[in-house]
Amino acid sequence: MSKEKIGVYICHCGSNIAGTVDVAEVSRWAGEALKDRGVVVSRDYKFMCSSLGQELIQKDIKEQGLTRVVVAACSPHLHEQTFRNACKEGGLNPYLCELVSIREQCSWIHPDKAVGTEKAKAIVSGGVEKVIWDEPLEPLRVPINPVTLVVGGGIAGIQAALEVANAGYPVIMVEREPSIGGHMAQFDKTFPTLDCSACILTPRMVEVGSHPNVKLFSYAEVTNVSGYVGNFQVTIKQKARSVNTDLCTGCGICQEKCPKKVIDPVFEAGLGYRKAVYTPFPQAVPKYPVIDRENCTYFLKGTCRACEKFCPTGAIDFTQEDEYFTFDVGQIILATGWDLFDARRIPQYGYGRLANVFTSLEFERLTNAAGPTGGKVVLRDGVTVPKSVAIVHCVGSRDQNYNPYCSAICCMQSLKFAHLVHERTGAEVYNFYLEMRTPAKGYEEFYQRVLEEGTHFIRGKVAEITDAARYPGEEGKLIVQAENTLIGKQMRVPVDMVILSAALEPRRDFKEVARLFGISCSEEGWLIERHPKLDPVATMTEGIYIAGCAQGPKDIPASVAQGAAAAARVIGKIQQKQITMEPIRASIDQEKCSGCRICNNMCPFNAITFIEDRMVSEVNPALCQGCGTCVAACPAGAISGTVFSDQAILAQLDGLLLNNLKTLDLTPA
Amino acid sequence: MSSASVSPTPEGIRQKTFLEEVIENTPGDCHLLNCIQCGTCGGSCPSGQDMDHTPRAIFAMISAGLKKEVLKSNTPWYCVSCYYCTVRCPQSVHITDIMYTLKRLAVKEKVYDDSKAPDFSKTFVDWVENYGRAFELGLMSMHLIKHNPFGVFKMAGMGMGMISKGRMAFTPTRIKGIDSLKAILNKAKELEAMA
Amino acid sequence: MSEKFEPVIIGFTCNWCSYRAADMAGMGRIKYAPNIRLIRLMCSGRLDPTFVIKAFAGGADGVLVSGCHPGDCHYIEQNYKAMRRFYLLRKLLSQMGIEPGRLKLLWASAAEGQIFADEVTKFTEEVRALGPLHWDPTAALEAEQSIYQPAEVAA
Amino acid sequence: MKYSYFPGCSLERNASAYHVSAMAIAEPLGMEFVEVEDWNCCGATEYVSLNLIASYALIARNLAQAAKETSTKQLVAPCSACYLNLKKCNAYMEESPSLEEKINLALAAGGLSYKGGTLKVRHLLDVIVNDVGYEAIAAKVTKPLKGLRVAPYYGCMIVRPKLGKNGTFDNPEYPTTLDKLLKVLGATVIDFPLKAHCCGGHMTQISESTGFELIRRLIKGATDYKADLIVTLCPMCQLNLDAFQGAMNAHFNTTYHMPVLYFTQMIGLAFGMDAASLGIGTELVDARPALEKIGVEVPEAEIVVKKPPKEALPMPSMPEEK
Repeated sequence: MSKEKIGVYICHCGSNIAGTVDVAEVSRWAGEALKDRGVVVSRDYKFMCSSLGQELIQKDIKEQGLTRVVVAACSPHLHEQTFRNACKEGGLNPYLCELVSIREQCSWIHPDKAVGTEKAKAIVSGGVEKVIWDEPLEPLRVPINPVTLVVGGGIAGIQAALEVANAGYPVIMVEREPSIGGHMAQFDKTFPTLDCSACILTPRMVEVGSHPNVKLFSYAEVTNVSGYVGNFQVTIKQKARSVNTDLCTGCGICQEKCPKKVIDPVFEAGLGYRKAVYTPFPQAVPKYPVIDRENCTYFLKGTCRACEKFCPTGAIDFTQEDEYFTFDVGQIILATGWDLFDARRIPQYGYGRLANVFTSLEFERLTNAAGPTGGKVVLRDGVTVPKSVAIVHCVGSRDQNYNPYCSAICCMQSLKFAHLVHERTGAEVYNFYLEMRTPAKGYEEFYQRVLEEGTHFIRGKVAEITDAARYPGEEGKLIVQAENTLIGKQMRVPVDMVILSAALEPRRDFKEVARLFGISCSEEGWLIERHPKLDPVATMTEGIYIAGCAQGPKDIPASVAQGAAAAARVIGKIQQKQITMEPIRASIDQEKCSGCRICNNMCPFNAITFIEDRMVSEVNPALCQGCGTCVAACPAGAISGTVFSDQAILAQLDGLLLNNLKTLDLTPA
Repeated sequence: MSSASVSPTPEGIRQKTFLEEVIENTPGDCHLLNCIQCGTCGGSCPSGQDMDHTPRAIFAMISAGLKKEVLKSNTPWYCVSCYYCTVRCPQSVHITDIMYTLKRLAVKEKVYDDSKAPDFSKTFVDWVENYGRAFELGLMSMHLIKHNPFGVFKMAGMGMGMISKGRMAFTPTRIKGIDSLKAILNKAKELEAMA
Repeated sequence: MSEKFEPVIIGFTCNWCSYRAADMAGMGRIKYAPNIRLIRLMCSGRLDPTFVIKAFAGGADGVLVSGCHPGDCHYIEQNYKAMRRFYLLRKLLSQMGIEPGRLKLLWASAAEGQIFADEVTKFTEEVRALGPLHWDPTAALEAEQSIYQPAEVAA
Repeated sequence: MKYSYFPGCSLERNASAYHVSAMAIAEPLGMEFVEVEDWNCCGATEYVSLNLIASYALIARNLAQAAKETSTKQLVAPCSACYLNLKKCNAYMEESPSLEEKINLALAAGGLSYKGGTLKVRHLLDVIVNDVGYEAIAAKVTKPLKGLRVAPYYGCMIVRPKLGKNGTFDNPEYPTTLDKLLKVLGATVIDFPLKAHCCGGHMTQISESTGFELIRRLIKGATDYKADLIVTLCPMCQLNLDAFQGAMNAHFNTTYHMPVLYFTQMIGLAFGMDAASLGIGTELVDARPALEKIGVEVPEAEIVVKKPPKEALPMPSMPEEK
C-alpha cells in the first residue's frame, strides 16, 4: 500500500478524448483498481485545462491532502506546464504532477472505443506508478546574458535587431552577404500600397548599421553554437573581405576601376552584372565592398591589382584571411529567409530554354529603377518592349510534384506584376491563377484595382509553355497552353513574355542551420515553431526564436510583425534577468562511484569531470542538459537522474503493462 | 490514405456514390478525391479540344454524381494515353487510369455514345483472344468497313503501301499456348464478374 | 473482441523528436495500431538495456526504441549511443531465446508523424506474426546481471 | 549482357525494320537477346478499356513466360506500349497484393504464376544508353551521321507515367537520352520542343480529324525546325508519323515530307552497316533524299506482294485505289 495520496484526473477534451475513450469508465477503474497504489480521488472532467478544471485539482489538494497528481489529457508538450502551475498554486510541488497523453497517442489514433478505453487505462496506470517515484524539485535558475544574436539581415532580422537594440540591449547581427537588406532590397515596389521598397527599407538598414547597440558582421556566418539558453557561445566566421574596413570610406572607386565583370546570381538574380570587387547595391550597409576571390583576376592569375592602385586610402588588403570571433550571447533569433524555387525543375515551362520566360525575382530586377534595365520592362534582348505578357501563378507551389504548400505571396506579387506591366508597357496582361488569395488588409482592394486596369484573368493551372507554333499567329511567340476552367475549354495564348511566380523555398542549407542551432525543421525545411498557433516565434529549443520566412512563406508585413514579436520575447526574458530551467539533471553518488570514467566521455557537454584527488567523477549541474545517457551507462549504478530516474521509468513500465495490479509492492521503502 | 474515406457503406443505408464506384474500379490509390479543379489535365491534353468535357470537368461531374452524362461523354474515348495529365497533375491523380475505368464502366452500362472507339477495342481484343496476337490488317479493315466504309478509300493508299513494303501480314499468328491463354482470360473474367 | 492475438508493445521515445512524431501522428488523426504504449525519455541515449529486458520480462511482446535521426540529436550525438546499445541488445536477446525481431529501432523526426504511425503498424504486425512471448522472468534477472558486465562495450 | 526480349506484335510485321535493326546492332553492342517463349499480345491500350483483370492477366502471362528464363532478370521491350504495359503490370502486382492474388488465380488456370517485381522491365533505349553506354557506342562509330539534322522523338509511354520506386529512366517532360545518343552518332540534333508529345496513338481509327491533327503538329514542328528526319523508338509513333503522313497531307491539303526512322537504324548506319540490312527502305515516306546527305545508298525497295498461304483465313476485300 502506497503512502501517497494520489489524485487522478481524466480529461474529456470535449469529444476529442471522450469520443473514442470511455472517460467515465477509465476514471471509475482508476479509483477502484489503483486504490492500493494510493489513488484516493479519481475524476473525469470536460476540460481539465480550463480554470474550473484546474481549480478542481487545487481543491482536492487542499481538501483531500493529495501528495501526487496524475492528469490524463493531451501531450505533455502542450499542457505539462499548465498542470504543474495548477499544482503549485494548490500548494503541491509542481514536479509531483504527471501529465500523461491519452489524446495524441490514444483517442486520436484509433476509432474503436473499447480499444481506446483499455489503452487509456494502461497509460493512466503507467502515470500513477511513475508519479509515486517523483521527487519534489525546484526549477534551476541561471542568469541570462543580455546580448542577443540575430542571424540574417533581411527585413525580419532588421526589425528584430532594432527592437532589441532600441530597448537598450546589445545585439550581434550576422549576415551572409556583403550587405544587409535581404530580398526586400531587390524589389522596386511593395504591395499593396506600391511604396518604393528602397525608400522604406534603406532608413532601417542605416539605423542598424549605425546603432550603438548593434555589432554588425556582414559577409560572415555562424560556424559553431554551444551552451544553452541564457548562456550560448557562438563562433562567427568573418570571411576575408580583402578590404580593410578601418581605412575604407566606401567611395566606390575600386568598383569603378575593377576590370572584371561577372554575372551577379544573388542580388541581380542572374539578370545583371557586378564587378569582382563589389557592394551588391549602392545603398549597401555596411558600405564596405568585398573582393569575390573566385572571380578576381588577381586571385586567379596573380596580376591586375587595379583596385589597390586606385584606392585613395590604401584599404585594399589581398592578404586578409578569414577570422573567427567567439561571443557569449543569451538568446538567438534566426531570420535566415528563403530561396527561390528553381523553375528549371518544371521543364514544360521552358525556363532556361525559352529566352523570354522570366522568374519572379528576375522580373523584380527588371522593374527596379536601379536594376539592369533601369526599370524598363523589356525582353531578354534588352530592347524589345513586350506587347503581351502572361503571369503564371503557383509555379512550384501547391503541387505535390514540387512543394505542396501555398507560397502565400504569389497572388499578391502576381497582381503587382500585372500592374507594373500595365504601367510600364501598356501590354495585354494574362494572369493564369488557380485561386485568388488576397487575405490581408488592403489586398482585396488591390485586386479590384488590377481588375479595373483590364488584366485578363484566366482560371487554370498552366499546362505548358512552348515556342512550337501550331496555328497561324503563333509564330515567334511563346504559347501558354492551359484550360480555362471557368468555361471548360483548352486555350492557347500567344504572348511575348512569361513571368513565373516561383515558389518560396527554405534556404538550401536548412539542414545545416537546423543542426547548428539544434532546432527542428519540417519535411520541406521550414524551421518549426513551438506551437503553430500559440507560440509562432519560439522554438522547441529554449532561447532560440525564429522570424520571417525561415519559419514559412510570408510577406513583408508578416515578416516584420514576426521579427518584432521575437524581439519582444527576447526582451521579456532579458528583463527577468534569470531563466528558470527544467531541473532534469544527473548527479553522481560519490559513495558508489568507482572512478571508472566511462561517463566522462559519454557527455557531449563536458559536464562530467573527474576529480583526480578523490578518484571520482562529478556532474556540473550548470552544464548538464539532462539527457540521461550517463545514467544509463554507469556500470556501478552511481549516477541517477531527476524526473526520469531508473526506478520511475521501471515503475511506469510496470504500470503500462498493468503488472501493478497483480504483483509485489513496488512502493519506495 | 484517401481510400479510407470511401470506407464500405453499411448495407441498406445508402447507395454507393458514383465517385466511390469510380475509385473502387481503379487499381491502386488514384487520388481522385484530391482533385482541386486546377485544369492542368485539360490544359495538357493533346486531344482536349475535341472532347465533350475536359478531364477536369469530368471529375467535377463525377463528384456531382452525373453518372449518365459522364459515361455518355466521348472524353475517355478520346484519351490517347499520353499520360501528360498524370505526370503533371499537382495532386497526383491517376487521370489516365481513371479514363480507362470510365471506359470499362461505360461498356458495362452500355451507355456510351456512338463513338467508334469501344468497337475498335472490341475488334482488337477479339483477335487477341482468339489468336494471342494482334492482327493489324484484319483489325483495320474490319473496323473501317464497319464504321467508315467511305474512309476505306482514303486509307487504301496507306494500306497498299504497307502491303507493298511487306509491313502488313495477311494472316494472323496464333500462339502455341492459345488454349492456356484462353483459360487464363476466362478465369480472369470470371473473377472480374464476381468483384 | 476477436480471437486475434493483440501484442503489447512498449515504446521508448525521446522527448524531442520521436515523442513529437507520435504527437504529430495524433494531431494528424493518422490511424495506426493502438498496441503501443509509450514511455517518454529525454533522449534515446537514456535507454538503459535493463528497461528493455524488464519490458520483456514484464509481459511486453515487443519493444520499440525511437529517437532523433542520426545527426539530429538534441544532445548532439547521444542517439548513436542508443544505436550501439540496440545492436548489442539484439544479440543478447537472441542469446536469451527471444527473437531479435521483437526489438525495433526507429528514427523519427518531429515532422515524421506519418512515418512513425506506419512503422508502428508494421512493427505491430511483425510482432503479431511472431506470436505471444512467454518468457521466464527469472532468466531476466540473470540477464540483468550479465548486462551490467559489458557496459563498457554497450556504451 | 543478356536480356529477355519481348518483340511485341508490331515488330513481327509493321515494324519489322525496328526488329531487324535491333538484332543487327545487338552483337556489336555486346548484347544478347533471348526471345520470350510463346509470348502473346500485351493488349495495347485496348484491352484495359474493356476488362481490368483480364487485361492484366494477359500481360502477366508474358511476365510469367519471361520469368521462366533463369539466366537473366532483365526483360527488354522495344515497343513503348508493350514496355509500359509490362512495367505497369509488374509494378501494380508488386504494389497491390489483392491485384496480384487475382492475377495469379487467373494465371493458375493456364498453369502459370508470377510474383510482381521478379523481373526488371526496361525499354531498349534504356539498356542501350545506360548498360552499353555512350562511350562504348562512340567507340564503334565508323560512319558518323555528320550533317544530318535529326529531330529526336520519344513519344509518351517511354517516359510517362512515373511508376514504382525508380520512376522513369529519363525526364517525363523533357527527356534527353536519345538526344545524347544521336549526338554521339555524329548527327546534328535539334532541340525538338515536341519530342515527348503524343503521336495520337489509335486516334486515326477513332476520330480521323483528331488523329491527323496530332500527326500534323509533330510533322509541322519537325519541318519548322528544318529537320531532315525524325528518329523514333516506338512502332506506334513510327506508324502514325510515317504511314499516315500521306493521309494527313491529304486531309489538310499540305505537302509535308518528313521521313521517320528508328534509332536502332541510325546506330546501324553510324556503325557502317548496310542500309538494306537495317530495314531502311520499308518506310513509306522515302528517307533516301535525307540519307543521301550522309552518303548512304538505299536500294529501291523491293515490292513484295506475298501470296497468302493455303491455310489463310478468308480476307475482307480491300477496295482498289482509284
